[in-house]
Amino acid sequence: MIDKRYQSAADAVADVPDGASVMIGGFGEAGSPIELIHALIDQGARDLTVISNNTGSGEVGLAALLKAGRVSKVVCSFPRTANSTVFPDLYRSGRIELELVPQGTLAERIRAGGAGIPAFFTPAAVGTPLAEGKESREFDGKEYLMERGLRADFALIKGRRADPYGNVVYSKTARNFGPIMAMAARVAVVQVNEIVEAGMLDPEVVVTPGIFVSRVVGVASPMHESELVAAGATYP
Amino acid sequence: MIDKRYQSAADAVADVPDGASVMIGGFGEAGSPIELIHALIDQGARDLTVISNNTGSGEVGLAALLKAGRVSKVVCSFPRTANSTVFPDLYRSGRIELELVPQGTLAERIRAGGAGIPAFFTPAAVGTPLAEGKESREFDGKEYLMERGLRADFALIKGRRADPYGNVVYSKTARNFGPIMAMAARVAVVQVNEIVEAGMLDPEVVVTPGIFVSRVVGVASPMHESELVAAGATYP
Amino acid sequence: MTTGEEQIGWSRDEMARRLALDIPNGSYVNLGIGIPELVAKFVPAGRTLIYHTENGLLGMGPSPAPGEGDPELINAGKRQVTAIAGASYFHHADSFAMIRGGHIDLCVLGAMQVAQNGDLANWSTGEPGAIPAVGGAMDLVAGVKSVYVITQHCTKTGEPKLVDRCTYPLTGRGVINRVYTDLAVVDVTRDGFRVVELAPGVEFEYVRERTGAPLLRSAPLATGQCHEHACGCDAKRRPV
Amino acid sequence: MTTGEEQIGWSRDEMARRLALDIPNGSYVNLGIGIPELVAKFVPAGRTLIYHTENGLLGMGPSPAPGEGDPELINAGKRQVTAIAGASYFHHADSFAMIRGGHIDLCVLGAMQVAQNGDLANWSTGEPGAIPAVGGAMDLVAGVKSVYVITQHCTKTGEPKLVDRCTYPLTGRGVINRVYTDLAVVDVTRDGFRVVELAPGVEFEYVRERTGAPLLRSAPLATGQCHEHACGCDAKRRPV
Repeated sequence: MIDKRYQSAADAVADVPDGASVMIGGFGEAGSPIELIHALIDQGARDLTVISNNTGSGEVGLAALLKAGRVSKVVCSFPRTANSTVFPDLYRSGRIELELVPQGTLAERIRAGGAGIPAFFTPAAVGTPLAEGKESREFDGKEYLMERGLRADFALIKGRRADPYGNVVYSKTARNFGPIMAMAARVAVVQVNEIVEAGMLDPEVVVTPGIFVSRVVGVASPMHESELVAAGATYP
Repeated sequence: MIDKRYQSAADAVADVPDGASVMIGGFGEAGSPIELIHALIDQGARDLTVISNNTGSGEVGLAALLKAGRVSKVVCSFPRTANSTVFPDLYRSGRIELELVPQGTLAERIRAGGAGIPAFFTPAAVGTPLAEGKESREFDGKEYLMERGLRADFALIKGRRADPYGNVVYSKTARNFGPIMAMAARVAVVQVNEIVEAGMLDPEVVVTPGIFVSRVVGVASPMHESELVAAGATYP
Repeated sequence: MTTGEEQIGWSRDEMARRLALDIPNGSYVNLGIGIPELVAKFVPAGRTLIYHTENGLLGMGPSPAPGEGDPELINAGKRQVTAIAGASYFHHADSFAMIRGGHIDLCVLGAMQVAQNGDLANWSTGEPGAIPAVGGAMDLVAGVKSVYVITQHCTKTGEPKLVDRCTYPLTGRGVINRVYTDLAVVDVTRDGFRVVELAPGVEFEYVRERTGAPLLRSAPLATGQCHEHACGCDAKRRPV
Repeated sequence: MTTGEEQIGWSRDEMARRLALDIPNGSYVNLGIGIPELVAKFVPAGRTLIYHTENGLLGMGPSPAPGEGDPELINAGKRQVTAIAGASYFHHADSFAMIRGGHIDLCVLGAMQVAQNGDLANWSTGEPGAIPAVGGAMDLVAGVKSVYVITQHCTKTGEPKLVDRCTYPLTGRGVINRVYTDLAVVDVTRDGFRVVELAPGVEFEYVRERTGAPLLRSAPLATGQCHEHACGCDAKRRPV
């Protein structure tokens, strides 16, 4: 039998060590695995490198992880959001490092990392400040930058449904970075609203095949960041 | 309204010019768009470059296109099959050019072409004869080859169902090269067993979003290569 | 601000309406956050555009009815949206494959500066202490077939946004095809900015004074309301 | 051929059974065409392996019952197969992302030659006039975590397949971890070939004479039937 189910979010992130690199899914609140992030806060790992498209809002979820001082560096395309004060404060006071990456380059670097591609060329950011220090090269008369594949020790991802083999389907635009982060992480942890039996997910519609997933946790009614922020919630 | 439906396979390939590059889906017979290939034979375009994983079997479908003398070059990973004599004969007599590409490199080159990636690095084929003439480079102590993205003028693809927007779902392992060839071709032509109304395909399960598809043709009961070959069929 | 200048030229809605006229039926379009989003409201009857939002949806529909939104169905501006019949969801790498691979026909963006060589600056003032955030703008301008800017012709303090050379950090180099402002429609050509249309009541000289780079005029140079046809059609346009 | 030598050592089924013992529960496995396919028949009870076939299926099941096959559900050898509960289909780029990205635990391949440095030749004799065809072998050996070869120890004409240096065109450089032959299980180590187990009744010298490169012996060197445990377990193995 193959059974990747974990009893709780706490169990599923128990072995994240200090200094780990952690990809965290989500685009804004859609797909943000709040329960896994909160479990990571409880767990206490620090000096983390977080790879995520945003830096969270309010003082819950990803912003709470930052606020708790657990993150030394973020790799990110848009670390500025309405209701976001945690990252700006940390950044301005020099307490966090930022590697700013164009969103499509970030996605492709993650996909490349997961696909065993160590480097690729992209036209994005040519001629901009984000090209500084990067190798550039011409193909067919057009200039491109070389970008490196990106991998991580862990990925925290929110899906909709999974089976014990780790097959995952997502919900609408909450899919975003989940499938590629699952590919690029040594240990991909996925929280889903519902865990179903093997065979209940049509093989034609599985988005993330189980081979990319190490751990599955059921979170029947996940929290939504915007509601928490509107309610003034903080974590812990 | 957006309506990418074409009345017939003949209509859908009517404008393929001599000298065109044509990606043809399929892995063996699974996903081989026989009706579109036969329409292309009828249409008469020659001096084609065909990009396809195999070279067909018997004297139907892809093998028939080769046999008709329409193809000057194939880009291919495995041009040798049981019941395959057409390509071997052409190749041995010097009447067709072969660019042999490892299967995963072929897939990734096509995906890169469709994704606007002009080049990438892969570990496949390092130290082998297929590395000859290719740029190699070390990343993190391991050697890789640089491979170029691959695009084509047309792609002929077999799906299971599509809607007028060009959204496509496939059948089992007939999916294979279809989704990436749709991305990499200027004009992707997809034959499907069934065309359904917009809205009948769940947005969560669409495999090829309509943006990658130019033309959709209904072929309710597509032929299977193995049955044709077993029956000794030839085309035309 | 309620200066006299605001009375002149197109309103934001009119700018969006003017731009919408130029998008052919069946186009795949990515609309940036802000004024660009208005364009969707003004697509002429009989045309269907398919909206792409880079966070993983093709076939984005309008905002949901109150109370019917889903926090997991949002656009790139992180606002709740809907999906049309015929939509599809996909992950971020596939979404930017659409962008980078040249599959999106048109992207409409806001701008801080556009240079006469097509350079765009729209993501950072470069000020120390600012939180740098780029999102998908650099990928969009590098990959989408046509990139239009929609923006006020000048900043709130009256500085030209169409400039000789961008002083802000670039988003992309030579990427802008056309600019729609409150005063004019301006093509970015090999020879620099060329006015292809003036807003009603706006004179060429008026625009030139408010442009930070040489401004060419098109012949025929059109003005006014005559846009029942799609982009490229000169019917009923009067030369200035 | 019915020479005396064929009586010695493991049959093809026994080679496959021996290899199957070494695959841990839960492994993701890609089996090449031919002898490697036999491995699936001999997985010990209580272990579940997930089979990947590079043409786009994870969770490949056994052959279909007669008359129940689907020409669109095939394996990399283009034979009809089935899909288990918990399977998934995907396109070729995703399939080789699994391979190249190091997600597949084990690949089992046939071989024409394996060199003592782990080089593999299994796709071409390099003869003029042969139709070159490589398929996915180069991607598999470059990407999969462990690559095992299963093969007769010698060719039909008695030439060693384990060699000092491959004379046929390479499939990959330094990629093979272990070889299962009819005579022995041989690890490819930094020091070259090392026998870790002999088939019943086969002596080390016998294997050495049929190997085209120096052959080290492991201590403890095991032989025989004692494999109720998984790989790495030395229980009940007797040193030679």
